Amino acid sequence: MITTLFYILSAFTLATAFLTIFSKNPIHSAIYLVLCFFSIAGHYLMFNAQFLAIVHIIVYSGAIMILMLFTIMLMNLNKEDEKNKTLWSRLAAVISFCLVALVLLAAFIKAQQTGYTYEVSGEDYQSIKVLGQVLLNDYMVPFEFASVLLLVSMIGAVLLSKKEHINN
Amino acid sequence: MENILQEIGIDNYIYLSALLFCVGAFGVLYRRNAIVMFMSIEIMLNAVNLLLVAFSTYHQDAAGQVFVFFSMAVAAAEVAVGLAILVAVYRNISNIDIDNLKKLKG
Amino acid sequence: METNLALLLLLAPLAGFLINIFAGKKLSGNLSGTLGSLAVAVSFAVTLFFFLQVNNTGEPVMVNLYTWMKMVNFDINFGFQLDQLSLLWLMFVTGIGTLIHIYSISYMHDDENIHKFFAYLNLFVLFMMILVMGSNLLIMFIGWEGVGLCSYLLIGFWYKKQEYNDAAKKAFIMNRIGDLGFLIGIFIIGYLFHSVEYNDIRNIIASGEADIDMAWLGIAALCLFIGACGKSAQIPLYTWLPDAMAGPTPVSALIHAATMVTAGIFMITRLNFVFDLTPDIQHIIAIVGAITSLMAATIGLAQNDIKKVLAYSTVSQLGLMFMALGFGAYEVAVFHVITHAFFKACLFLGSGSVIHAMHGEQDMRNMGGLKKVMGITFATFMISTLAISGLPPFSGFFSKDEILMTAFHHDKVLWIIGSLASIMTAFYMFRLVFLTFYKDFRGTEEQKHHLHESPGLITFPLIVLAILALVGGAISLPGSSWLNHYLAPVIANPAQHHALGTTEYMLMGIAVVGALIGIGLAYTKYISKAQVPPQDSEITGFTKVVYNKFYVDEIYMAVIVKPIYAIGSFFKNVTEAAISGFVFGLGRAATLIGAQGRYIQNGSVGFYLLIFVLGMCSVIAYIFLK
Amino acid sequence: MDVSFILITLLFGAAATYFVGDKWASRAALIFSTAAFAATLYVIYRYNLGEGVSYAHKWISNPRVILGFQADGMSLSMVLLTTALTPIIVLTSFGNLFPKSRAFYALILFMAFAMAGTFLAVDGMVYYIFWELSLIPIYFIALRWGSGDAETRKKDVVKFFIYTFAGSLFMLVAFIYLYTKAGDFLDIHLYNIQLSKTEELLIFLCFFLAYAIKIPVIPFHTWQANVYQKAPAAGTMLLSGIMLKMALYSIVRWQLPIAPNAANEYKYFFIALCVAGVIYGSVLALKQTNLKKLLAYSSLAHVGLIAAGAYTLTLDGLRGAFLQMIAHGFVVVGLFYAAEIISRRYGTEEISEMGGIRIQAAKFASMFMILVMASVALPTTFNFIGEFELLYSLAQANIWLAVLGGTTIILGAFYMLRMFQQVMLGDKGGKVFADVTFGEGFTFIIIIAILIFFGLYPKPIIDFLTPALQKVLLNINPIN
Amino acid sequence: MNTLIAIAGLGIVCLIAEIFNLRKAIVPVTIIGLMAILGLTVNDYFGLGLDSANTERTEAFYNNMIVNNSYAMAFTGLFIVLTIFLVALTPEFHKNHKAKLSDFVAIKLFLLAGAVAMVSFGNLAMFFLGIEVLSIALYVLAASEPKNIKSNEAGMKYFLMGAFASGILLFGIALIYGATGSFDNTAIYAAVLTGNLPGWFFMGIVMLSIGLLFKIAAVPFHFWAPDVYQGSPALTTATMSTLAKVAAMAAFFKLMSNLNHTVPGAYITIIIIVSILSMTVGNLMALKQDSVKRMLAFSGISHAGFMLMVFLNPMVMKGVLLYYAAAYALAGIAAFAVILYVTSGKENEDVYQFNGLGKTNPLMAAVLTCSLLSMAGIPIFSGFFGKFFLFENVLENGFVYVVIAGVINSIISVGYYFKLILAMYNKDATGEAVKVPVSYSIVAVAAILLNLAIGLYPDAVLHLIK
Repeated sequence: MITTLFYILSAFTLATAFLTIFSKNPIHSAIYLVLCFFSIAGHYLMFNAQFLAIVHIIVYSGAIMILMLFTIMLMNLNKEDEKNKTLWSRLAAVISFCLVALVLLAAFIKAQQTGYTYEVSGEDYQSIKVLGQVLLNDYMVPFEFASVLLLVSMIGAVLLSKKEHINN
Repeated sequence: MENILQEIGIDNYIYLSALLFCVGAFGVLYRRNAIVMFMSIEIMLNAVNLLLVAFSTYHQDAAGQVFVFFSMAVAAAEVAVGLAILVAVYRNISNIDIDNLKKLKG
Repeated sequence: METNLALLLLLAPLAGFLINIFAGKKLSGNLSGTLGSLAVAVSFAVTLFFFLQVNNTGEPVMVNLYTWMKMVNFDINFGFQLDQLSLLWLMFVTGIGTLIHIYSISYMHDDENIHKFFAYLNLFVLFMMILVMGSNLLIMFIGWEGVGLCSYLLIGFWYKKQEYNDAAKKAFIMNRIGDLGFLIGIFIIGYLFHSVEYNDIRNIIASGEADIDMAWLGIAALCLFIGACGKSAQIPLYTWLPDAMAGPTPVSALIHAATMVTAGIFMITRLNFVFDLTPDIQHIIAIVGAITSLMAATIGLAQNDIKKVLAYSTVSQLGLMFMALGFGAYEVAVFHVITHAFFKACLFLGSGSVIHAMHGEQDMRNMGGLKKVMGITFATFMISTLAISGLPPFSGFFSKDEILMTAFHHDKVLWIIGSLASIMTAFYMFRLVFLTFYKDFRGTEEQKHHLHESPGLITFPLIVLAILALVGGAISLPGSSWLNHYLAPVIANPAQHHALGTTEYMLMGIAVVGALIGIGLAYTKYISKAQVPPQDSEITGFTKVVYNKFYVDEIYMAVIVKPIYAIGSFFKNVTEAAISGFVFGLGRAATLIGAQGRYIQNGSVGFYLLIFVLGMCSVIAYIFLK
Repeated sequence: MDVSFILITLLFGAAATYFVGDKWASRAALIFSTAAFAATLYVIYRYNLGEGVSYAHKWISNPRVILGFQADGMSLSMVLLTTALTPIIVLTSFGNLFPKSRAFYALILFMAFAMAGTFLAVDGMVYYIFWELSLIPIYFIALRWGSGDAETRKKDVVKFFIYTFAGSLFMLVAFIYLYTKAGDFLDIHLYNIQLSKTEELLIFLCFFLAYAIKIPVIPFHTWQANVYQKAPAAGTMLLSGIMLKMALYSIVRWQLPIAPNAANEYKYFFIALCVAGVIYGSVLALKQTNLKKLLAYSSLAHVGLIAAGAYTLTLDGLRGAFLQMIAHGFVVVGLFYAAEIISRRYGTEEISEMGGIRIQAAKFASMFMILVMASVALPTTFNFIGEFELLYSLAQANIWLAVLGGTTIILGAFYMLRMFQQVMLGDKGGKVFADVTFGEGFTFIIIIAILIFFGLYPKPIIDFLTPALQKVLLNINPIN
Repeated sequence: MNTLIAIAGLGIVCLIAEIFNLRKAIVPVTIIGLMAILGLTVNDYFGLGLDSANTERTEAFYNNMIVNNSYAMAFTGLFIVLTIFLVALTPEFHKNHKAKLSDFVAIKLFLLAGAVAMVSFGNLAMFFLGIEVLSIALYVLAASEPKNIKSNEAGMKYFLMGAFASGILLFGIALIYGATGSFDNTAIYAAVLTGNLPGWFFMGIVMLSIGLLFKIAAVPFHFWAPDVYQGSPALTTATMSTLAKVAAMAAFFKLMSNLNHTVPGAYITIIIIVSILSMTVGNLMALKQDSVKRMLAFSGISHAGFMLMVFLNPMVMKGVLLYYAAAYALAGIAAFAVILYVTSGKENEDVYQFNGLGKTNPLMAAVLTCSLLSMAGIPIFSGFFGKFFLFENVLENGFVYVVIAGVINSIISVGYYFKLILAMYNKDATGEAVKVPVSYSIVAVAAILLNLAIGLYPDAVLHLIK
């Protein structure tokens, strides 16, 4: 039952990802991408990582995708006016996609561990409480450092869009 | 609910992530619309996130999931900066077709 | 004392040279000439002192200054050896040198660079003395090259004319070919004997202890002979000498007749103990000498330039000397060197006197009848001519006869060649005399107007030399030779002296008759028939070939010089360009790759990412899927 | 006072020359270079007394590099050549009004510093550093103050730089490789390494590449003529008088003792190559129409002979090489100076446009003549001593090599006299040529005096060189 | 640890200063602050108490998130020095955008913080955040002239490709985590030592390497570099080619030497191939460039190839890497200071802009010459010693052909470095001489003197890392 669910969900994830890419209209792409994110959240739920799933939806679908959609709207890009790449480059993209997929999968299959057994220790490791403890104790420094990251991106975004007043 | 990895196995998740990652990469190669390329990169990052969560479960260790938060923060920051650049480009050339950005070459 | 005196011997001409070169401009021509002559005269006096001393004691004077060079096998001393041989040479180098210096004071006094002329002459005397005085081969080599340099400077003394410079250059370069041979010879000698000192070599050979590689010694002797060929103008390196007549006449007399050109004979005589060990090489020397003698004499038959005739006669006489050397008759060769120095110097100076009177005219076709105007010159010239033609009792008769006699005893063919050359010599010398001094004057009126006997400074040396040419034979009369006795200490194996028997007298007779035939022919042609050689354009047939010196110069030009230039052009235009092109080509190729590479960097992000992905693929594939 | 003092004098002199300004630069350079010369003489004096004048200081600990300068007969004689020629070269530049002369003279002194360091260095790395360092000043000297069209000059100078740099980088590799075996760069330690045959050959070739380009040996010589022609006279003198001696010195100092077996095994090949260079250079010199190029090719021939002598691996060859290096250094400086004077007055370097100088400038002609004669190794000039030993060493190796190498005395006379005739002799054309000034004459007199003095009495130099050469020879031919 | 906090704090101080209208004080305060931080770092370095008996001592902070050891401290010091120079160049360069000054300075400081995090991390999370801070700061700086289409393009290209590379890098980290179950360096290393790891681990290492190879612009992941270097404002190019490249290289080296116990031969083969390719492609492509920035980009690619050689003998090459990085970066700073001066107010950075610099401004020409000579590897400049140490260590491990390739490339590189020198000295000036801003000349001279100094005393830098 779970296996079937996994396959369906996986197929959905991949399909929406593909559709994101193949949609001519950026708006459609964005919507497919949201769907894709939702399916990934589904995966997280299957892992029983509820908190992460919710955060994922909030951050990606709620923040990042909205930002993108906003930009698309702002630029009035919701037209299917994108010229296709040349046939050669599209072909090259397809071929390289096949190649990368093949190589990666082959490598992973080769690296597959044989005869491993997965045992559940039953210990709690992904409740909000534990996550909070890990995040704010063990990973306190990166957590704080992430603020620097966000600060940089904030300053950066401002810097790039700030109106210039020459020599003020 | 018993742990999902007992049913499905970590390998399948790795394959899924790898495939999703490839799809993302493919998107970057295939499209010339910058914003769709951004989206493709997001797909790639999400593939990694999925993998991290899978491994987190595999090791029954919270660090993987914590790392996903950082990854999200990075994704958000990148998108913010990326879109700022995109807007700046759009202001100058009135479109976001990446193939129009070929001034620097040689 | 001896050291100081020996140094004085060298320093006197050196001082003359330095004064004339640095202060000569401020001195008057006569003064610098006097200084130059004095310098050589001092040397002559010192030489005389040493000569008398050595002649008395029989002990050579050795002067060793310092170690000059050090090789692994041997050291080279800067030392001098005043023995019988070198003193003999010094005697006539400084003696004739003094006379020619005196002669030059008058001969050159109009020249603006007269001080330089005397400087060079002094320098020449210096180097010539070093050449003969050196106690080893390297010191001889200093002199050897040094006289070459002076010869170069003096041939090209009138450097405004590029033909003269060509002649000078040619002389130097041809000499240098010989010098290379000499140098190689020195190397082998040094390697074989671990010394280049004459005495050491002689002792080693005399002791017979050393195990000497005869093959190498032969090569060494051959190389040394090549050196001698260059300096003494033997085939194939003789062509420079006739050209060297471009120099002022005193130079021709001193350098290219009396002294420098005999250096090769000196060297072989010096190393007689070496050459004695290599009979094959001696044979080669004899043959080369004979052929040179005949060939030069042949060419001399057809020359019209008064100095050219004398030049070819010099080559011819030198050939005879080499023939004697080849037979191991060193004393005979030396004897002829001495008598030749007297009469040839006299002849050259006489011709100089004529040229002086003719204001530079050298073509005999434009002379004639000078006997009446230039009595002294004619008389001295005539004596010398008789001497060179080998008529008794003139000195030339004795020396030449001894050579021919030696030849007769060794090799009849060479004797015939030598005799032929002698007959020709008599012919062309008298042709010269008849054309120049007899009959009527054939020059322009203006020349005729200026004809005069030369001043005393010119005639005095002529007279002295003529006397010497007359009586010089006395030093080695057949039967009782003072010279042979004198030279005995330096000659390891004295030549066999043939008692004066019927054969010998017959040979003398033949020689005299031969000379008379030659004179007779000349007389019939130029006095009785009063012929004058035709103008250049009218010369035809074999005469033309002879007149043009068998085209040897042209052949050398075509076979050696031109190919070298051609190779040079090839190197310059092809090889250099190719190598250079290759080196530049590497750079150009790199740049070209860079230029082509720019097309890959095409500015398209998609393409960049494609390469990125492919690169990643190949890395992963290489590491994980091989 | 040890050898480092010489280097310090030169380096400090370079700095001081730069800072005294254009007006005084030439004089400052003269003073400092003369001071360096005096210092060298004093160091040699002390060395002869048996006092220690070497200098060593730890520099880099890993890899071990020691800032060491060694004084022995070889190095000191070459330093003496350097410091003796530097004032002369400075003197020769007095007549030229260079723009930015302070930089020019500072570079000359700096170059002297680098070259002296190369000769003195006892540590392979220090040696290499000085070796490369000497390349930079000459590059700028040739580039900035050179003559002719800027574009072609640029091309030739850059070619020269890249070419020599390329060669020396291979030497660097060889040094590093040796270091990995020996553990430091000290020359004696490098001499004693045991190497396999292939290794030794490769190292020999690496060194050879560096030196062959610098000397130059055919076929690596194509940079030479153009650079000699286009560099300013002082640069040409530095290049031909001293810099190429660096390579010849290095053959004896580094290449041969480090790879003796390879040297012994392949010596005939290298001798033959060098001798081929002698003939090649001579024949090419015959066809040159440019005076400086002719001298460049003649230099090619001469140094070919020196290199051939060095590769004979005999004491005669090595000593001859050193003597000839010194002699050639002086002669070539003199000749290039003469060429420079001519081109300054006639405004051309084309031989065909010259002539009739002797008639107007007797002193100049005489001095030029003496230099020409020295160049063709007339006995009583220093060059003869060197050439004699060189040819003798070649004769020991093979008599035919001596004959072929000896053609230099014929061909040398040929092209030099031909040049002399065309440049100096003949009648005065329309052109006026002033005789040498006092300064010019003084410079020539110094050179000529040195050449003739040592030509007659080379003993001091021979005695000074021999022990050091014998020591090196022990490393080259252990059997002897 | 303190260093990182102080740097981040200094960045915030900058931003606050702008609010309080203390614009003039920003740069001096920053420079003084950075110097103080440098002092702090030096103090910390000596606080480690390294001596011959105690060479591997490390100090770990906050659950091993930040690890202070000699490697981290030494590189931190280098980064701070470079940042001081870069900050000192900032006000003059942005004199027309004074309002943005605080932003630029702050971004540079955060960039420095990222770089410091990249070398002193003890946990991959820190590393990842560090590299992202660095990257994002650079994206912003690359695009920091919004009206300039070239700057836009550079930013866009850099961002797209950088984000793509980040994805790969992150994928690698995820795989490593998957194989070892931890992000902590020591834990990972312990897991590696047990030996029984899934194949993912090494896949992770490889993908991480590819991500970092992209950052240091090694072939074939180098395509972004020339375009981005050329399009970015010159000061950003300077930052990228010095600080960013060196930081990425240092992080790369640290990662590989921390996480790997034994390196498989195939991996070394790849590194060798990439190294040789980078040197060759970089140098060959640089030969035919007109734009100086582009040329230096290719030169940087080739230097990345050189630096990759450190992996051939990682045990002893730490010091060499530091030395090479310092030599390269200092020469780069000096060169860029001159380039900033020459190209200010010009529309491009082509070589001809440098024509006649030797006459119009000898000092700047001399500095540029020296820095180029250093990059070309001519003694006595430190660039030579960097190459020398590299070659020495590589040869010691027997990779002769790598050294030969390096040597051949050094030869090629002379070709284009000298193109610039020739332009300065052998051509006539096109424009009139412009006065050199004081800050430029100070930075240029100071950087080249530092370069020379470490050339004269290589030991001083070489043995900082124990």
